[in-house]
Amino acid sequence: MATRPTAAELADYEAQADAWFRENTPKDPGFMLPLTFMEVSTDQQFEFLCAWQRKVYEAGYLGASWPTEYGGGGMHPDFQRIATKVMKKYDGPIMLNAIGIGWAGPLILDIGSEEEKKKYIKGMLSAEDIWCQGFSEPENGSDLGNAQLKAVRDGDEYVLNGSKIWTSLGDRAKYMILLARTSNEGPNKYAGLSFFLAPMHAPGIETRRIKKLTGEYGFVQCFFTDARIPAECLMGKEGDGWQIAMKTLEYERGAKVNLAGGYFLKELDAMGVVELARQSQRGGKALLDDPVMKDRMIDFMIDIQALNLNNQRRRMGPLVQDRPMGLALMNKLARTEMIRELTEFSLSFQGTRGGYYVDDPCAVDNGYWHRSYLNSFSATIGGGTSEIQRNIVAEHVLGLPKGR
Amino acid sequence: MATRPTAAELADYEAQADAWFRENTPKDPGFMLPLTFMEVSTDQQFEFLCAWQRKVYEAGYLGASWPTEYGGGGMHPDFQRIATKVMKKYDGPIMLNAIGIGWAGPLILDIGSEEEKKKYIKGMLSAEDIWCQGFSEPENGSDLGNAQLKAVRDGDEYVLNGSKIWTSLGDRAKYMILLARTSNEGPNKYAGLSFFLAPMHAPGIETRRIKKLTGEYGFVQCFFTDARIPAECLMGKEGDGWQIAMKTLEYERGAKVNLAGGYFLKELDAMGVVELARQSQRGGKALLDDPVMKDRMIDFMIDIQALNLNNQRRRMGPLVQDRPMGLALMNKLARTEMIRELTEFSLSFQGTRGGYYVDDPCAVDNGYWHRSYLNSFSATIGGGTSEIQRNIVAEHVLGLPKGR
Amino acid sequence: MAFSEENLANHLGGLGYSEEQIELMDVATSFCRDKSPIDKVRKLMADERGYDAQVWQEIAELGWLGIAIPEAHGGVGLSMAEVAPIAEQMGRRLLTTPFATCTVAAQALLAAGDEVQCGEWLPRIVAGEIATLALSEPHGDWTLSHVEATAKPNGDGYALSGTKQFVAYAKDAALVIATVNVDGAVRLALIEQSAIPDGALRREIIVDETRRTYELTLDGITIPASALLDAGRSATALGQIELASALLQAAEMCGGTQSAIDYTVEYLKTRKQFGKLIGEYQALKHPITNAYVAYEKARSHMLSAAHNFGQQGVGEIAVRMAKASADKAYSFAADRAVQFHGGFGFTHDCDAGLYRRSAIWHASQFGDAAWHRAKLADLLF
Amino acid sequence: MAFSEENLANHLGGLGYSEEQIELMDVATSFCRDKSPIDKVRKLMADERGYDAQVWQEIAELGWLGIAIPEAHGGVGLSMAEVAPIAEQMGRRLLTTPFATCTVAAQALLAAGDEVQCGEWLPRIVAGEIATLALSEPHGDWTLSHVEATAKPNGDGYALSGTKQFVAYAKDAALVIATVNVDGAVRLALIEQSAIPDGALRREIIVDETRRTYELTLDGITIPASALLDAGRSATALGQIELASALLQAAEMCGGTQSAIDYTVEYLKTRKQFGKLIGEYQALKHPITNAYVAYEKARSHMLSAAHNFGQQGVGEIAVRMAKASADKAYSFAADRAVQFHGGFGFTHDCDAGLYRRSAIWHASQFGDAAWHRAKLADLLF
Repeated sequence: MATRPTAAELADYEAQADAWFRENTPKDPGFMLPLTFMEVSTDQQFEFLCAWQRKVYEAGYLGASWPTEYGGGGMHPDFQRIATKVMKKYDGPIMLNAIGIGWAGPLILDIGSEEEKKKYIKGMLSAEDIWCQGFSEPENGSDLGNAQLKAVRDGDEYVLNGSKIWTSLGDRAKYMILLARTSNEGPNKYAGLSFFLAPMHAPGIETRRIKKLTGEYGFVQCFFTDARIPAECLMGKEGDGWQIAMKTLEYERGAKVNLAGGYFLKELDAMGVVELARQSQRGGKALLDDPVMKDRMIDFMIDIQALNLNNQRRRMGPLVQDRPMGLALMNKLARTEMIRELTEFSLSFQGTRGGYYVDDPCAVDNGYWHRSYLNSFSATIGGGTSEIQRNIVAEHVLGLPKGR
Repeated sequence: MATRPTAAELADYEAQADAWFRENTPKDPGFMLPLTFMEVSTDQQFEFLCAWQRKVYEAGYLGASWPTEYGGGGMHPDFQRIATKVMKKYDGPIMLNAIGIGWAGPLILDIGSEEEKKKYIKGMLSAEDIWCQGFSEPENGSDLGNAQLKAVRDGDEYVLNGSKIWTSLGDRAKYMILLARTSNEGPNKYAGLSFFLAPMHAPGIETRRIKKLTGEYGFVQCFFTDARIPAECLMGKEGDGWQIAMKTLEYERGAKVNLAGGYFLKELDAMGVVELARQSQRGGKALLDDPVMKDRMIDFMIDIQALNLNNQRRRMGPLVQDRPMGLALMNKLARTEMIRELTEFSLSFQGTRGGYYVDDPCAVDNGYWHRSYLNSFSATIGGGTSEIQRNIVAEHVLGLPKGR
Repeated sequence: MAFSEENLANHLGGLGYSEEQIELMDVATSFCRDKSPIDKVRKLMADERGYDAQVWQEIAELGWLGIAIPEAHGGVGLSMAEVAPIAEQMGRRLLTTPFATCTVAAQALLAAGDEVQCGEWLPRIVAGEIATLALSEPHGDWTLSHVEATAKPNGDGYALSGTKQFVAYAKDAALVIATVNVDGAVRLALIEQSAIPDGALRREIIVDETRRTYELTLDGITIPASALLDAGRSATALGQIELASALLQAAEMCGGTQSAIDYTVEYLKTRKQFGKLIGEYQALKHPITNAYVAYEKARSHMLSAAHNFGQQGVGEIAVRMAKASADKAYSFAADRAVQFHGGFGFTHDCDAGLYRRSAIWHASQFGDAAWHRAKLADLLF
Repeated sequence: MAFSEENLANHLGGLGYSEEQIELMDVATSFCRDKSPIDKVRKLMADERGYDAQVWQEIAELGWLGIAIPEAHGGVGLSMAEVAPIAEQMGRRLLTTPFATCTVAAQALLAAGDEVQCGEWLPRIVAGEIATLALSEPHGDWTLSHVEATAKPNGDGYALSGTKQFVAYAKDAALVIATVNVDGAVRLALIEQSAIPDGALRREIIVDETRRTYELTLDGITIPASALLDAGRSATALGQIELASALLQAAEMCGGTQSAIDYTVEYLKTRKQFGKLIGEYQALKHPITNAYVAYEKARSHMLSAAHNFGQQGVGEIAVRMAKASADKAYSFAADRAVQFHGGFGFTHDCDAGLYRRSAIWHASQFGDAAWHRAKLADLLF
């Protein structure tokens, strides 16, 4: 690995990145840009974001710390962190190819073969090869280990049958990281799972867009009907699927830091609700003159600040001695539930105008708050529901017994 | 059964009862009277309440509808309902012998033998024979069916070994309704249970007072060590215990109306909190000038009113068509949780004085609210915890599956 | 006011019902179930008009539009108490039509209309012609007397000006009753459809896709002087509009809450994860039970609000309690309905979203729970 | 003030710690665990004095009473940031002594005492002599400047009059610092134990049985003029008293919350009902997890309050947020601790009750969550 840079080197780099992003971060394109990679709805959005990711990559601010032989910049990760920080500072659009550079890339760099690294890494950085993820199935939303999509070896190929769901960019991706069942034998349901880096253009793979609660699009369901993929798409050995999938999920949770950089979602600016409240009226008076609303607002501010402090504290060893993993493991639960409650609360400021929805010209902030509330469920449900998060915290942090 | 009285007869009776209770309801005795039969702590309280129950009985206002041959008044139950209403109107002390006249009495009248009726009914009405209940055990708080206290037949006697807990008046009672295990065989744990009307003065029975969360007394734990009771104390047959116990619990839930009358607990006057708030100050201003407190108070008033309306509605068939048992089965849960939250809230009115506890001369209302909050757990825990109540509503009203 | 727990129930209005109410409840239960299966609801969501004209005709034929209208004006001569159970069943089946707005418009006419105005319009409403209300304005305030739209004398009549929002089913309405400011006083004005210029109505995009509302630009509309309702009874009429609307909303919301719970319970009974029915998990089982408890409380309040409607003092308290508790119950039940359907809950195909959007809609119109609690504080403390 | 989510963290104070703080945290963790096992706590509950003099002496010897006192006055010369982790561990083990009241009394002296007053008393406090505060009055108001007790000129000194409540460990105190009203201005008065007549102290019955407080009747007490602290710095001193008290409370409450959760988790891991460990039931497992989440949030706030203590603006906000969130977390955790212990939870033998009573106590002194939220609203909006 590259040597640790000096403070001066980092400062130089930051100045350079700052100049680049100030110059190159795109202005409002005149259409709505997705706030997360799960919300890409139109071709226009897709092409815009592909071009942006490619530009950032070519400028060296994405994959800066990945090995040069596969298309990375070969620099110390501290440089990438700085580049990402600057990208956020200028509020640039998100990096589209999240499953690629956030999940598949780190995984392939960690445990992939030399061929796999050569074949996949560069294309995902440049957004030439978009990736998607095929873990969840319609009948097994929370229970990944029970995946039933069948992969049967037939000569040099695997034949796939079944369905995957909640696949962001599934209709635009070139590759999918795929969890499939190669066997029903074995001591438990996990033992029969295998992991594939599967091409999405194989015949027999079809996708259907899913309309979300918000009325917008972003996910697809994928149908596999005697779809054939080359046998070398198998990652590791048959039966390794569960371990590899779990490893992949760790990247999502940010446990591993070998990331390409960039960010895949814009977090809701929780303090924006305060601004909304500040501008709202009720009964002819400023809403924030209403002590009841003010009281709830303060309660939220305390909560928001707590989560910010938690994020600082989790990196301070002496302040998390008793349960070192506690803050990390509760973060998703606490944050997503807070956002759900806060965005729900934001609707109550709007008086009759709370009746408007996204795209009505009279909607407050063009319906941003309604969309945010309804979208908040994607986070309290996706990536392990809040109910499952509570089990995780209960079992892994508090040591409570697993339910039977 | 006695014939249904006319409105005029009832009115006459009410006038007569009214005169009697106006005249005879005791004034403040100068010491604290228990609010429930579970809170009898001192001899003074016990003797006072025994005398009061006897007096009410002798005046004919308790057991008025029970058969004359066993000591009752032989009247139509409507008369007793009126007497009880009047008793409440004058806020008379509670009837002490709750387990006797509320549980054991109706049970014995329902399914007891002639001997049992002759032997037990009159004494429980006159408070000469105090009854207690032995269902719960230390290791099986919520799981009555798992009762382990052993009763082994030995000639004309049963030999008892084990322990019962949460026994109100256990140290003062003459009899106990007792659920005990006569067998470990049988298709399930329930089949080995039997039901006894057991004398408490048998050698080998000892009791120990339990200090409550509030710091006061009211329950005992009973220890049975080779205690011998006559075999005729068995009610029904060996193995009938579970059915009889379940029948008994129905009387507690008020499903059967064959009650002796009177009341065993004074319910918290939820609206008293409004009065408390009205008299409280914060920052030099009346508490009810604080919109945040007012908002929460209104929320509670809505809740209190909802439960009052529920109680009216549950008796109106057309208004409970969809789920006829819903209101009845949720009542305990909704009411006890509301009281817990409300009494907890009441502590927040008191400013620094919320630091005082029962019996400090400066405590607000002599600590009534602190005691009420801490006592509220007896209702959210006893008689099936709120968690179990939610299972009951979920399974019996909504038809959700039982957890495994 | 002095309270004890018991006299809360007594003084705040108890519960009761009429035979007619129960009969209507029974008829409405099967009518709404039969006429509004969920696929029909979804079909109508995509329909421009948003409701089925045939069903609307049947509703009129059943006499439901005249329930709370005196017989003298062609109505049934009962009261709002008998309307509530119908609204409840409509809310339960997401059967949205101009029913509520017509009912409330009639109440407004009864409150402030003269014999001529009532005599002309009430029979037409009973027969199924649509009357609607134009109350909300861009300021977003729930206070109905906060009116910036104006009516200014203009020849024999008045020229209107300003913008009204959320005018339900305005496109199909024969009559729009709008609040306008006349020389500083709020008045109710009758606007016939023929007086509304082309382009004055804009269909709004609203959170509840089962409804239709329009923005109405008043500029350019003139009305005759005879189209203003009695100035002296404006305040009474606004009160009546607010409470009748809130009552019908509370009823619809109770019905919606019931469905959100039933729909979720059904899923919990059939969906398996990790080898178990998900309804076995207390993490889902207990919150949905809490939702059910809240629903029953809200329903008791709603029935009490219907029973006590129009009673001096008691009636207003009961209605506000009903709306406040219905908002709480519906929001919670529908929010949990989305969550407990997992990934499916996050799709537009899942009915949980329909209930959630309906709950948001109802909270946004005529005040949410916090608003009504604040009003109750003024009434009770 | 303008916010974004990030500058909330930046402008409202971030997190940090000193080496000394961590060292003290480690030492306090084992000290409090060793010196205050739960049977000892219960023994002391029945003891008249309420704390172990030997342990008190050891606390003094460890230098803990002088942590936030300058070296010039015999202290360690650190800050309140280093005191907080000790209070946290004390709260965790229910080790109640005059530690908090002595610490805050010293802060009051530092804020408004002159060289002579500080020079006399601070070294004595460091050495273990007890100084306490007499602030509360029968009106029950949390506003420290609401003072009805008076000091009236009387010869060379002042004659005091009025009643003070919740004077911690007053019986053993060498010094009582009382707020009194002097000609309409609030002043702090030093009262030596020798000046307190027999019978002026009454032990109070308080909800937290691990503490000792007294009612102090001021009538009949006279003090020399030199016993009044600087009038010009009264307000500053009151502010310092309020915030230092709230910080130490927040710390104690975090410790108590942690214990209430640990104690309950232990029960859930070992108690069986219906053939299962009760910790398998999500009805218990999930709420205790929620309690844990609330605890970690409260702890982050408390550490931030310690870190930012004394910073202009930022410090006060951080402390009030810490107390508000600690109240919420502790109340909830301890309430659930009682409930989840079932029948045993309802007994005095169950430690859950100790935590619950401790939480009630802390909420009652120096403001509860709602009170601090109201103060925050004034600071932030």
